[in-house]
Amino acid sequence: MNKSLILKLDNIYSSYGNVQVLNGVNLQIRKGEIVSLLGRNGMGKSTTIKSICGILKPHFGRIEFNNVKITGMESYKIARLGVGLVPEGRRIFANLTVKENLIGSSIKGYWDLDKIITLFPIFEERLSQLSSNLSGGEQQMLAIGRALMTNPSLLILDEATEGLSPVISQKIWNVLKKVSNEGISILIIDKISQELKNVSNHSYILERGKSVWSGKLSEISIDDSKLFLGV
Amino acid sequence: MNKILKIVNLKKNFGAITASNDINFCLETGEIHALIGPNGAGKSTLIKQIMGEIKQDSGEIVLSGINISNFKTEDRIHLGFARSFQITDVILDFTILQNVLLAKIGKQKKYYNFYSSIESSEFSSEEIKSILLKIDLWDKKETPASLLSHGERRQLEIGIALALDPQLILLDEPMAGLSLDKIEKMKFIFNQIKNEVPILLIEHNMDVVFSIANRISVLVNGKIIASGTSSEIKTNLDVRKAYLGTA
Amino acid sequence: ADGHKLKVGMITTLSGGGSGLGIDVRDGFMLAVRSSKDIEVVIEDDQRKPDIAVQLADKMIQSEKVDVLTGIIWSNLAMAVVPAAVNQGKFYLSPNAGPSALAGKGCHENYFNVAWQNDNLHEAAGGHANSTGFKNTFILAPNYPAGKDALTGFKRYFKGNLAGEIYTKLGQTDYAVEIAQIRASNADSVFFFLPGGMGIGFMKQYAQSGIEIPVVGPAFSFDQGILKAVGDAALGVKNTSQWSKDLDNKANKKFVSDFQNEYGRLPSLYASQGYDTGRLLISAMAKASVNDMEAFRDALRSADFDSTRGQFRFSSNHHPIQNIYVREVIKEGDTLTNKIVSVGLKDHSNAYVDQCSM
Amino acid sequence: MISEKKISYISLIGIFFIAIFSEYFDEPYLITLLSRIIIFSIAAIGLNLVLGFGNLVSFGHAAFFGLGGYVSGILAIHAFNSELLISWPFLFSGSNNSIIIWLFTILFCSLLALLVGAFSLRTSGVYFIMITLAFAQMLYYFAISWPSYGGEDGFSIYVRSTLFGINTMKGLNFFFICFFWLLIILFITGKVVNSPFGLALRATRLNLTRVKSVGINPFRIQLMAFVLSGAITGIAGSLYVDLNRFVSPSLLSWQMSGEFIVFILIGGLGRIYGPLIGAAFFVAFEQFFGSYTEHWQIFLGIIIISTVLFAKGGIIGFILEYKKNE
Amino acid sequence: MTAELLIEQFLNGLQFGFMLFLMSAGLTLIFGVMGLINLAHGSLYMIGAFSAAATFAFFNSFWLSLLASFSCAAIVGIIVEKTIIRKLYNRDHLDQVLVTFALILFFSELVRWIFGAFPLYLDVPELLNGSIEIFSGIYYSKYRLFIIFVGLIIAIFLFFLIGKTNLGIQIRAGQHDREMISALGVDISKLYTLLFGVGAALAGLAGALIGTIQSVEVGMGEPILILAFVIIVIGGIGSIKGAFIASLLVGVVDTLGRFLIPWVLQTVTNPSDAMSIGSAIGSMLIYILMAIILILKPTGLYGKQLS
Ligand SMILES: Nc1ncnc2c1ncn2[C@@H]1O[C@H](COP(=O)(O)OP(=O)(O)OP(=O)(O)O)[C@@H](O)[C@H]1O
Ligand SMILES: Nc1ncnc2c1ncn2[C@@H]1O[C@H](COP(=O)(O)OP(=O)(O)OP(=O)(O)O)[C@@H](O)[C@H]1O
Ligand SMILES: [Mg+2]
Ligand SMILES: [Mg+2]
Repeated sequence: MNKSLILKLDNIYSSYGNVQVLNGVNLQIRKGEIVSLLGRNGMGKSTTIKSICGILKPHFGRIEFNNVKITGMESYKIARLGVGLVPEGRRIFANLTVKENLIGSSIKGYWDLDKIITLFPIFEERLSQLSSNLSGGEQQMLAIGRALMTNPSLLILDEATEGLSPVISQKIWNVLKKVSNEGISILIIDKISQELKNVSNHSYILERGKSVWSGKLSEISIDDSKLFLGV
Repeated sequence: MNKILKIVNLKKNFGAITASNDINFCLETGEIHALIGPNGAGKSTLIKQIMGEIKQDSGEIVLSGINISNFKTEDRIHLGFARSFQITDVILDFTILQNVLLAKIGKQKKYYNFYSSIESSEFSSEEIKSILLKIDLWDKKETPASLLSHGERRQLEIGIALALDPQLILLDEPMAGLSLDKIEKMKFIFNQIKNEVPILLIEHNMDVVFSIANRISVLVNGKIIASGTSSEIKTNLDVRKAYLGTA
Repeated sequence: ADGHKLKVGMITTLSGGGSGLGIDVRDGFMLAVRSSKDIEVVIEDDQRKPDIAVQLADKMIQSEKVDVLTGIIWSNLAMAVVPAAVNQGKFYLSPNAGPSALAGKGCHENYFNVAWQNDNLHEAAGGHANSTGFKNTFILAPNYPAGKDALTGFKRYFKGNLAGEIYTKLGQTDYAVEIAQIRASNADSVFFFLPGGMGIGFMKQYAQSGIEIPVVGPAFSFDQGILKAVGDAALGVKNTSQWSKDLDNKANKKFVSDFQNEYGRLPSLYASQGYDTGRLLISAMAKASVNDMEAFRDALRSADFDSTRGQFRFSSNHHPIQNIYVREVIKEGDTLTNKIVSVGLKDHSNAYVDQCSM
Repeated sequence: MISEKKISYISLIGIFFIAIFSEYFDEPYLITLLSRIIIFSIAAIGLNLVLGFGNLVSFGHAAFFGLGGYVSGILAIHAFNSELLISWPFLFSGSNNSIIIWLFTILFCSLLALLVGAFSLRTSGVYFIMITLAFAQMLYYFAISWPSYGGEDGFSIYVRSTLFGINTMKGLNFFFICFFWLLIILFITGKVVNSPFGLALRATRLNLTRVKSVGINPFRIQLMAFVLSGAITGIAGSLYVDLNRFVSPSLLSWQMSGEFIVFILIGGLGRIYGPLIGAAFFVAFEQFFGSYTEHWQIFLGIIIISTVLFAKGGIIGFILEYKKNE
Repeated sequence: MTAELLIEQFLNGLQFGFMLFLMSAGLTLIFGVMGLINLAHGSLYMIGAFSAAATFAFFNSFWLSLLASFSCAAIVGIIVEKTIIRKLYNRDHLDQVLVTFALILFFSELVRWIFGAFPLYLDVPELLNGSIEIFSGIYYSKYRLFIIFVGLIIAIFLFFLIGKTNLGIQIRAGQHDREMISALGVDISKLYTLLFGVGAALAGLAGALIGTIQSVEVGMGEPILILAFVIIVIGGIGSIKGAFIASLLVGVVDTLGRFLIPWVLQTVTNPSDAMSIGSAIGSMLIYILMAIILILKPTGLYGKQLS
């Protein structure tokens, strides 16, 4: 594999005030790859994402996006470089309608309102509904749609299929595969599952804020799996 | 078996959206009853109606023979309902202990007590200790909820529900976002609890549902289309089409 | 002066809304006493809050041990301070507020008002309305005690009909409604008492409305400090005052020129009152020591000083007996100012003399 | 290490001894100021109960302060003039007995708080801020334009009310009465805040849905806190009127409500002694800078802004933080 | 009372409503849309009026002073936002109340320091002086018609800005979750600075326009501050339409109330008492109105109830 490097995390340390959470995270994503980030609860996966997106500023280490150093950059600038985020807990804008959520931060490109509606037909009749009234799963779809509408070159999903029914999850996996075939890179956090194993090209495991394992998920040893993932 | 909770002909519309379409359903002692269905089928809405957080358009909710259809949430909780939220909702500025204490205070109607100190022994009783041990958070009892990880907050939600000393528990996707080790732990907790209090479980994680549910009902577009044991549901074609997909 | 020392506590409004009045009273007073080495003045800002004023009075009396208090601008603050102060054996000389309660039943031998009883200027306006021949007048004032006193004062002397009587909201600044009512009322004249910003707004809007009915008011809305802000809308308006810049007497000429030299602006009504208060005090000190309360009181009562208003003496309830003039707003070059056109009420006292048991 | 408790006790004892010394050095005005500080802090402690612990930003607490003042003033002036206050169902011409005055104050302020609270608590957030303001403004305008008790002029009550034959006109004695009230109120709020009720109240501030889902009716909790708060602030109003021997609508003005909030925030939000420290600072600042420049409010503005931006926990928070880093 | 007078008073009410809208327009942006409680709105209003008066004294041109009013207010607004306000977005309402309360103290004293304690002069330009007859017998001041016109323009401008552009969506999103909207590529700080500047400019403009027929003095901003909040809250926070309708409603209710209540009371008591009781009720009227509306609709007329 000689595709160009899109994202590179080099020995990242981050903390919330006095609470040290990341103690050396390393991670790389190439163009068009789907990379998954795994680990038990509280190991620092979401914190890693926040550090990439500039929501949290790492106090040590270096992050490069398309060979540009983005450590310490303001989060909106990072987003404008082409990083799209589906955050943990959805964080939809509850005071806006479904449509406003989708178009508010959109950037012209492949994904537009029509394509999102084709992907999630449920939104068709709810464009003007207040998004806080959506069901849990619908909100997750909205968060995914919102990120896609920014037409990113790197899509990050934190708890990608949380709260989604099996049918919809399958749909999401298919979309992700398609998207990555078009050359968009994906970083995904999700509970370990067969689909995840199938789609991800490469995986990293975090343990207490440190990268402790990386490789192809289907090749993980039973011991490592027990040790790091609890199964 | 004893039918604790009975739902009769429940209906609810949000404008053009039908969230509950003539739902009939019951929860029996000693069981974990799973409620599954596509996103937006009306599962959370059903729980909200059972709790009295939103009012049904028509139909009845009956608890142990008492028609509680028009009761306020508060009264239902005192009758023995407890629930967890689909999106974790603990009090972040409170410690684990305070979160659980609050539930105890609510249940025992101690909230008009102006004079005793919450630190006094009356409130940090053995009972609370046993709950915290059950949910595996006793060691962290003085930790503010804001410093807990996602999984621990979910555990805390269960603890709060238990502190309400409930007759039945309604759990809205308690496993969402939990890692597999935590899921195993939760499954263990649920199996322990169910003998004392039956559980209505909403969950999209089919592995969990099929392994611990005694009965499963499937809700699609506000209507229950099937009800039965794991094996019956797994093989039901309608359910496969509407919900499970090819999995 | 013959060496009688005396300490004055001045409580007045120096910050916040309405501080212009306090500043003028202070400046006028200080101008009068600046040459006297025997007077020590302590000045405090009441922020136009009655509770602060009360506490400052306590401070002046208890800690500063002043002999005489003065300075308060507003009736409600005076009501808060004066009774307590005079009951504790201090003299109070009012340079501005003259609420009826302190002129009638609540009068006190140690309380002297050097400005006017609150009703005076309004009474004169009523008298002026009669002599001009107004028959049907529309009157308005804000809905608070001073506003009611104003309309009562006007009605006491006005003999014609009332085309309408309106109490507006205190602090109101838009008068479209009232102006429409005036227009619809067939009034032949308007009398208003709207102090401060209220009056500025009213006059501008009235001028805008194109109504030609003549307006009369007390001097407060047409005085030096405020005229500039009203602008040409005030030109020609008749207003009543016990003082005017162009009063032709020696004391006044000296006052006007001294004030201009000292502060670089034209003096206002309030400045003249502050100045007269200072002059009264100095005249009394020349006659008696403040430690001899009886003698000092008599000295004050005799009002043996050259007032900027010419004739000045106290009635039995210690309020001025003086001429109230009718002035007209004119332009001197580019500056708006007032000129006396007639005497509204001659040697005017006040309506509460009989109620005072002094 | 200095703890919040220590700061609190030091400030209490400090105030007490300054008062004693002022008497000794014949500085009666200082005693008046101290009484004023205490009264303001009682008012703000009342507000802090709902604002600091229940996150109910009442912008209308001057209503209770003012009502307390008017109730006391009206009782006292009728007693002073021996005029009948009511003639039915029994004859009553006011009273200048402090105990009776306080009882009436508590009664009326609680009732008003019950009324205002019952309506206002239907709303939340900014709407709550505004509706409490609305009620206070109604009272304010009513007081200004209602002629019976002086309208905007207010009225004097000439002498302080009496308590067990103590000479209340003497500054130090009156200070002791205020100080005693402060101790009572501090004790009560300290108890309440740490009680189950207090926990429930704090919870309503943080997460309403959660509170409801454990069977607590937040409305009732908040209403009770609001009534208690109103009564406490009312007592402060009553004492304030006694201090000044004067009642006026300015007690009811929105600036007054604003100042209470300022005391709380300067001292430290949600801390039992916060209002005391805040009020002390405010009054001291006003006296000190006020005697230097008419424009002291500019500096007050700057100080407040800096406190909020850089000392998040108010003065107490700042001291604690500072000591910790030392 | 004649029907004409009643109609005229009703029109006066509407006109007063437009004036109220003008006063509250800036606050609608800053408070309604950005969610920042800005008590210093009145100070910006005052700054606008004083800059206008100062400019007028210098150049004697009304139009130039209007220009000065909103540019000065905008500049002050932007400076204040960049140095102080932006630290408050993540704080709770209380901190915002306190800091902006402090800003009132600061600006009032500062302006008094610079301009002195006496009111300043600002007057209607020749072009808009006097009144015209709009119906037979009903005269209307040209200047007031001008205020209505400006009010309408601003209403339309705000409605489009907030309701119809992505900018509006982004700002409202930022009010809900700043971190998130920023992670989606929106420079929310800059937007907020901009918006605060526009809000300040509108406040300043209103100060000059209304100060022209009222009075330009220190403290002129305080009464309008509360009024503006009342209007936004009645209309429902975040809704431009709500603020607009609430302005007209308050304008009409206040005007007619002040006019009709004493008149009605005259039938039961003597005119003087009727007048004084009536105006007592009249001055409480808008607060009564607000309390009633909030009791019936706890989030105002057009406010959204978030679950
Ligand atoms: N805002 C915060 N302040 C302080 N500590 C935090 C904060 N957010 C997270 N933490 C702590 O940081 C650690 C890592 O949290 P993070 O959210 O990154 O975990 P995670 O791997 O995403 O877990 P999960 O699977 O539960 O989402 C946890 O121990 C958590 O308690
Ligand atoms: N207040 C409301 N107003 C309008 N529509 C609503 C409201 N609440 C819920 N809905 C709609 O009702 C439907 C049922 O919602 P509900 O939350 O019960 O779904 P759910 O079965 O829990 O779905 P999920 O598995 O995604 O959580 C959804 O389509 C939702 O958009
Ligand atoms: Mg996470
Ligand atoms: Mg749901």
